[in-house]
Amino acid sequence: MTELLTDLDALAAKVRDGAKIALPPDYSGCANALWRAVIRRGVKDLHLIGVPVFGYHGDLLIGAGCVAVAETSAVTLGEHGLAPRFTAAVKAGSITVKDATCPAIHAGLQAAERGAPFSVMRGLIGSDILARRDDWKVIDNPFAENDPVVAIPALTPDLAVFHAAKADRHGNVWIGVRRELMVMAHAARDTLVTVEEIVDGDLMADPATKAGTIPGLYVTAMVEAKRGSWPQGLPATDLAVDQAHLARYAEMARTEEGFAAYLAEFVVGREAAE
Amino acid sequence: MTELLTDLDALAAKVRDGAKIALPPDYSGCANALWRAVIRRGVKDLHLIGVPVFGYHGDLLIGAGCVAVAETSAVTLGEHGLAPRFTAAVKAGSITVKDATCPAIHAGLQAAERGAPFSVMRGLIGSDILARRDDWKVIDNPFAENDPVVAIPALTPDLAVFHAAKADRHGNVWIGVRRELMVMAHAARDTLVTVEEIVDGDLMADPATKAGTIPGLYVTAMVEAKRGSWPQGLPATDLAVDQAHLARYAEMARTEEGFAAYLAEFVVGREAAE
Amino acid sequence: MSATLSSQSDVRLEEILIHTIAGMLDGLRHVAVGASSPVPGAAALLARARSGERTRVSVLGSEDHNFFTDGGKELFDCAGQGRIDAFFLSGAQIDGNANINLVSIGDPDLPKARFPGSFGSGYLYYVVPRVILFRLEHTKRTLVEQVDFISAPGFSEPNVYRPGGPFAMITDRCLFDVDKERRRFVLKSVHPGETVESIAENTGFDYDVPAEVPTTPLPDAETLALMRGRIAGEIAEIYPGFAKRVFGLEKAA
Amino acid sequence: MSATLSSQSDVRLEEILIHTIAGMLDGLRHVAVGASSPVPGAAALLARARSGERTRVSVLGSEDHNFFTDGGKELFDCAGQGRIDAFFLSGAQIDGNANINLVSIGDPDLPKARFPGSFGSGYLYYVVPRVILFRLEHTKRTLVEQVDFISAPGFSEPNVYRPGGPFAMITDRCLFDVDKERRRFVLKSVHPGETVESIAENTGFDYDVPAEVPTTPLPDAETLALMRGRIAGEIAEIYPGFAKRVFGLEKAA
Repeated sequence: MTELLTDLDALAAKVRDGAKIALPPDYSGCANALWRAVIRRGVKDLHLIGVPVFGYHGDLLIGAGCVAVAETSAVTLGEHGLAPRFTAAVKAGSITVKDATCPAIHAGLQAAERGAPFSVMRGLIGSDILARRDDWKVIDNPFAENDPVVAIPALTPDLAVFHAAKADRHGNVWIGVRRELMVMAHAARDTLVTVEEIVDGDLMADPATKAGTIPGLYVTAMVEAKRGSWPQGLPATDLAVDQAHLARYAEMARTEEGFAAYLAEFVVGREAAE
Repeated sequence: MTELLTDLDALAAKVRDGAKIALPPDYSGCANALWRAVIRRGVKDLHLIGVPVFGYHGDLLIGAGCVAVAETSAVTLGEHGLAPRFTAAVKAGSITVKDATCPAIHAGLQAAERGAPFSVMRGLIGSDILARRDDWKVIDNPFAENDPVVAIPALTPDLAVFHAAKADRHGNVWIGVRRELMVMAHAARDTLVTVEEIVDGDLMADPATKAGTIPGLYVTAMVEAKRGSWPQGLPATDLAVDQAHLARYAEMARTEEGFAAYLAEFVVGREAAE
Repeated sequence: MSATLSSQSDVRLEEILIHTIAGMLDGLRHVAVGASSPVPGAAALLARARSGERTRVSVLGSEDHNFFTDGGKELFDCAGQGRIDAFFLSGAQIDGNANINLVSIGDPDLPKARFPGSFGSGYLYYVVPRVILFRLEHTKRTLVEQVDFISAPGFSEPNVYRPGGPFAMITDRCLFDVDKERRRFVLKSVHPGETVESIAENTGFDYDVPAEVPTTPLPDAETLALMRGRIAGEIAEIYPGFAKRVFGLEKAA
Repeated sequence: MSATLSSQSDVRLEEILIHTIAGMLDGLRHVAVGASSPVPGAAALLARARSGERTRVSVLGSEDHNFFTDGGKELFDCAGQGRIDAFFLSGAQIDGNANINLVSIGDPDLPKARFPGSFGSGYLYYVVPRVILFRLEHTKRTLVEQVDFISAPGFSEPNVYRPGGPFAMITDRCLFDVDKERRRFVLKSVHPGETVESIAENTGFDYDVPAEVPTTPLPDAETLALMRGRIAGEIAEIYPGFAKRVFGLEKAA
């Protein structure tokens, strides 16, 4: 049974110190209002997993000191350039980066989704990505001679966390084509969702809607959060990316002082509004 | 570019002798009109893959002498009982059965979908399913001590073949929640589709429809075939299973003579209508 | 099996089976039911009703009671994730080691009898914690010393990943517990009309018999009312023939 | 790079690059373009236009030019299936063995510079038949003897599954071919204004130089018209800034 909450902070309270958390990429559904609440709580030592990359939300969490490990194929603000707090943290050695390549993240999540101990994948051999991942192994393809292949262990997040356009009171969440959110929810132990709107009725009743819906079976808890992905947009809605704000973030977050001012204004300062 | 055909026989001509073909289960989208055309062509030596099981359509193909190999987790007519032509062929030794268990078929198709040489899965160890599959291997989980796991090689059909409710002229095919059809299309070299209706416009333009759509990228050729799944139904449409016909099939197909009469009446005899 | 049990009130055998199975499902989060399983399906729906809807029930092949949106693989993925607490398996043959055979009798290459196939048993039997075996024809032909084909073994070597396995076996004659340590069935109760002796006469494998073997309890009046009312209606959506035969005729009588 | 090439008509360097890349894509079934790749994106759209729409183009991160419906994994699955014929990769550093570095300079644990990360390169470089490397800052700082971090190697041992790999490398100064046998870059042509010597002065790795090295051809009038008309419009949907800078200003001039 999905827990329907009425308070963003109650959902944020479910993000515990040290949790391993699957994060969608910027163009999917980022639960930014929730992350602001999490930062206000002062959560520590998160292990972020970019599915397969992350951007603004992860950079914000890193800058706010919430993150111990970033496991991802990339961290970027896209056209706004390098993720400044990630870059600074890596150079300072204050976070551990587990560099990956996109399909390796997907392979690990899919192994968890399938209940398999690992997935194998092509590529990677001879790269420093592989050389630096002692949690990955090269094994022999048993169906061929002298054919090494990389085994990626099941990647089971404690939490999948994202924002979506709509959900119903049964906990069913509509995500459209953003199926990485579904793989995340299947793979994770628990899934926390913020949504633009909790609608009446049953999203599973209409075959068109059902096709893009994560069943409530996988959704632990949920809260309505209007414009919850801001400053990111939300696919299949009219919520566009607030490019001006991201540009401002990229500028302010270049320095620790600027980032502190950003937090004060846009994270701590937004508490009353959220 | 998806080839849009106007003639069922032109699509049937793409089913070559010896092809390895992924078939959906009865409750998904069975391309029965196409299979009737294939039987009329006299195709031989097909290797059927049940995804993960098959029913009426496969039994019909087996009875008509089109099949050399049945690789599947089960063959059944559901509430109409055992599949009579499958049962007879197995007892006569006239087809080879590669028994599987449902998630092993999915695992093999997913490996093909991912371009991975194999998938690993739990279960199976100690079963006669595994004992009789020398194309599967038991390997060691490299992430644990003394932990055997079954490796299922990528299962790459020559063809995925199914019936769907609608498609557009770009070759995009709407399948709703019947995602096994999407995995089949991704995994197969070519995909042949019959549809109730080819609609105007672009199924990818509406986010709700897009979420349940296989992109034309994976669809080799397509033809409109009204009631193309008869006597099976079609999910998310008002086409219901013709239970009376299936009961009649189950009865007639109990004997070779009865099956021959069935073919004459409902396969050869329907040519003009299809 | 469709007649009422002569020596008892008006309770049907199916109702006893449904009640008994439901008792093994109470409190679970998620019960999945395979195709062609009306008795387990009704039991799962009964457990759901009694849970105040906290127990989820997924019925394969049903459009109404199927909450999956990721295609045919999702049931198995879901089980692999540990999100399915109970499932039901049957077998053309079941043996004393809880091995099940859904494939064939005789040489599998040229069998005397061929059944549909193993379906998901070669996986689900390993990963679902409570697999309830059911075989509604309890004879020496079906409950055998050794199955001709192992679709899925009852027990596994210690190094085989096996969080799941047999939890109990219910037949039209009795209920067996499973002693996982000793890898044996244990006679738990006999259905009304059966005796310890009648079970022995009709079972092809060895099993343990405790000193006291009670009769399988009947559902109480409240449970019967729930079963014959709401559950009958729900199961009718999936198995109309079964609902009519077991509940509909009963209600008309 | 935004100025027109002084000694040539009014053709811009970007237009030469787009034309050159498109020439390597003609006739392909499916070209995918990653994020932040306006020049390759325009080249792919040009190849598509010239193919009569037979060449499919998938642009990641674009809602309009993205035909995937299976989430973030589908691009990689599609490539693994052999359905993507060409892709583009860049690198903060690229070396003479065609290794690319998208991660860091110096010790990766305490780097002097850190870049976003390897994205899909650790897979796509192995499986896509025509990977076209592009680096629009051709200096000894970027084209180095040995990269500090191998996001993906240019070449692999014979036992490594590798249907894909580098097909060519284009920079703001020249075009390199790839000699797969000898595992070396070969100077194919120099862009207008560059010479064999200017390339040597600005390249940090060894490569082969044929006796004759032509100048990279300019697009003809028809191609230029197509690029500045239809393609400019299409690319503007994805990269409005780029379209304005390269094509918009040009048209206004």
